[in-house]
Amino acid sequence: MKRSLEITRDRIDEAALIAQRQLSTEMGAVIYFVGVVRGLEGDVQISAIDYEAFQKMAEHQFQLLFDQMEKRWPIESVRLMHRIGVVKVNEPSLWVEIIAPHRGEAFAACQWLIDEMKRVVPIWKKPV
Amino acid sequence: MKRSLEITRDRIDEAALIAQRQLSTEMGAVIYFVGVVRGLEGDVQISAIDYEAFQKMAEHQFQLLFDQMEKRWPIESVRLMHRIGVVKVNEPSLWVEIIAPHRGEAFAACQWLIDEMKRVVPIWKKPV
Amino acid sequence: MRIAVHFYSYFKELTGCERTSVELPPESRLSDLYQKLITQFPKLAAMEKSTLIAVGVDYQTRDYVLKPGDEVSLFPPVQGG
Amino acid sequence: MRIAVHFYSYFKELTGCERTSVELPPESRLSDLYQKLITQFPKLAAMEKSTLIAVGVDYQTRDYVLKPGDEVSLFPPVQGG
Repeated sequence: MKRSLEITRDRIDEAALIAQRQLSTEMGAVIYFVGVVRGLEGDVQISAIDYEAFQKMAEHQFQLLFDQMEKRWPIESVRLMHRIGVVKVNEPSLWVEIIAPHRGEAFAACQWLIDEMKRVVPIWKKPV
Repeated sequence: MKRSLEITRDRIDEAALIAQRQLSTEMGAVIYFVGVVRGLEGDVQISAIDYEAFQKMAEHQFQLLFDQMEKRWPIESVRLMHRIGVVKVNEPSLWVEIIAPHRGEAFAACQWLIDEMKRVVPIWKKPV
Repeated sequence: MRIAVHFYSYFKELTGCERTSVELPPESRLSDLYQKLITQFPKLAAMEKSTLIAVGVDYQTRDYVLKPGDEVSLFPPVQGG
Repeated sequence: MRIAVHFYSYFKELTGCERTSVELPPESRLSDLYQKLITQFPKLAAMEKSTLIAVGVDYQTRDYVLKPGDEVSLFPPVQGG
């Protein structure tokens, strides 16, 4: 399984990421999940979220999740980008791409990865 | 719910479609499904798939599915593009975008839409 | 009344026909039309269980009562995506 | 042995501290360290149930036996995405 992981202060350039996509001829399904900062945190209007990461551990925990994904589903490639620092409302904070032979495993793996990320990857948010 | 539907002989330009994305500040989840033509149809190596549609009915059936989606989930926008004619191996034949407040409904609606499409939308494929 | 019939996908090859029309008495049902089509295109019979039938742009069951002007489409299971 | 401790997210505000270190006898467990930290930073106590603890880059349970050089991190539930 090919892996690409970036926890970064840079903006997520979806078009550039898609332009770099590589998939073998046996792959039939590509899924993207884009997590976007919402303008309401609970009842409170916010303008941005300031993301903090324990970066070394976050990277390690993502790799552990990728290890499990690889055992569980026939995924050809996973690419994940998570922004840290201030991300404005309406901007993507998370971008995930899963490439698999069929959509069933692609959807299952993508949802699982995000659920698990929210459980174990040390990233926190502070509304701004 | 905003809708955009295109059943077309044109190539799917993902970057252009993403550049046109509009989402309100309450939206937190964007999902893309890209269906790509695989090089094997059963056991047989193929070079492309020739898609045929009963176009008027296909458009109507997609709209009926969008009607149901709208009743069932708080989706802000759905955009769908399906190619017809010859689509080469490794090229996208289907592109779906779902925008919703949270990922749960976005994933559920996207999977449901594709499952239902494969049940009711009159499009057929012929390996080339 | 004369009912227009369209075939899609490999039903075109099976019947050797894209479009035909069938003369039916008033109040005929889709099942009556289907029986006539099977007589005319016997290879359709083998596909009976999986054949989908639409009138205009909507699916209809075999007990649908045909009206003058209806356009009927017959096709195999769909495979979009 | 002296064990380095890092706080993340609002635990930094709760403790008023990003990084500290705690002197512990050999063979001490994470639970021993945690008790010392609560004495030093009483506001941590209210968060006990939801506090996550890592040694290095891996989560550990409270019965983990500390070794010299271990770097311990304490933080609230994670919220990526």
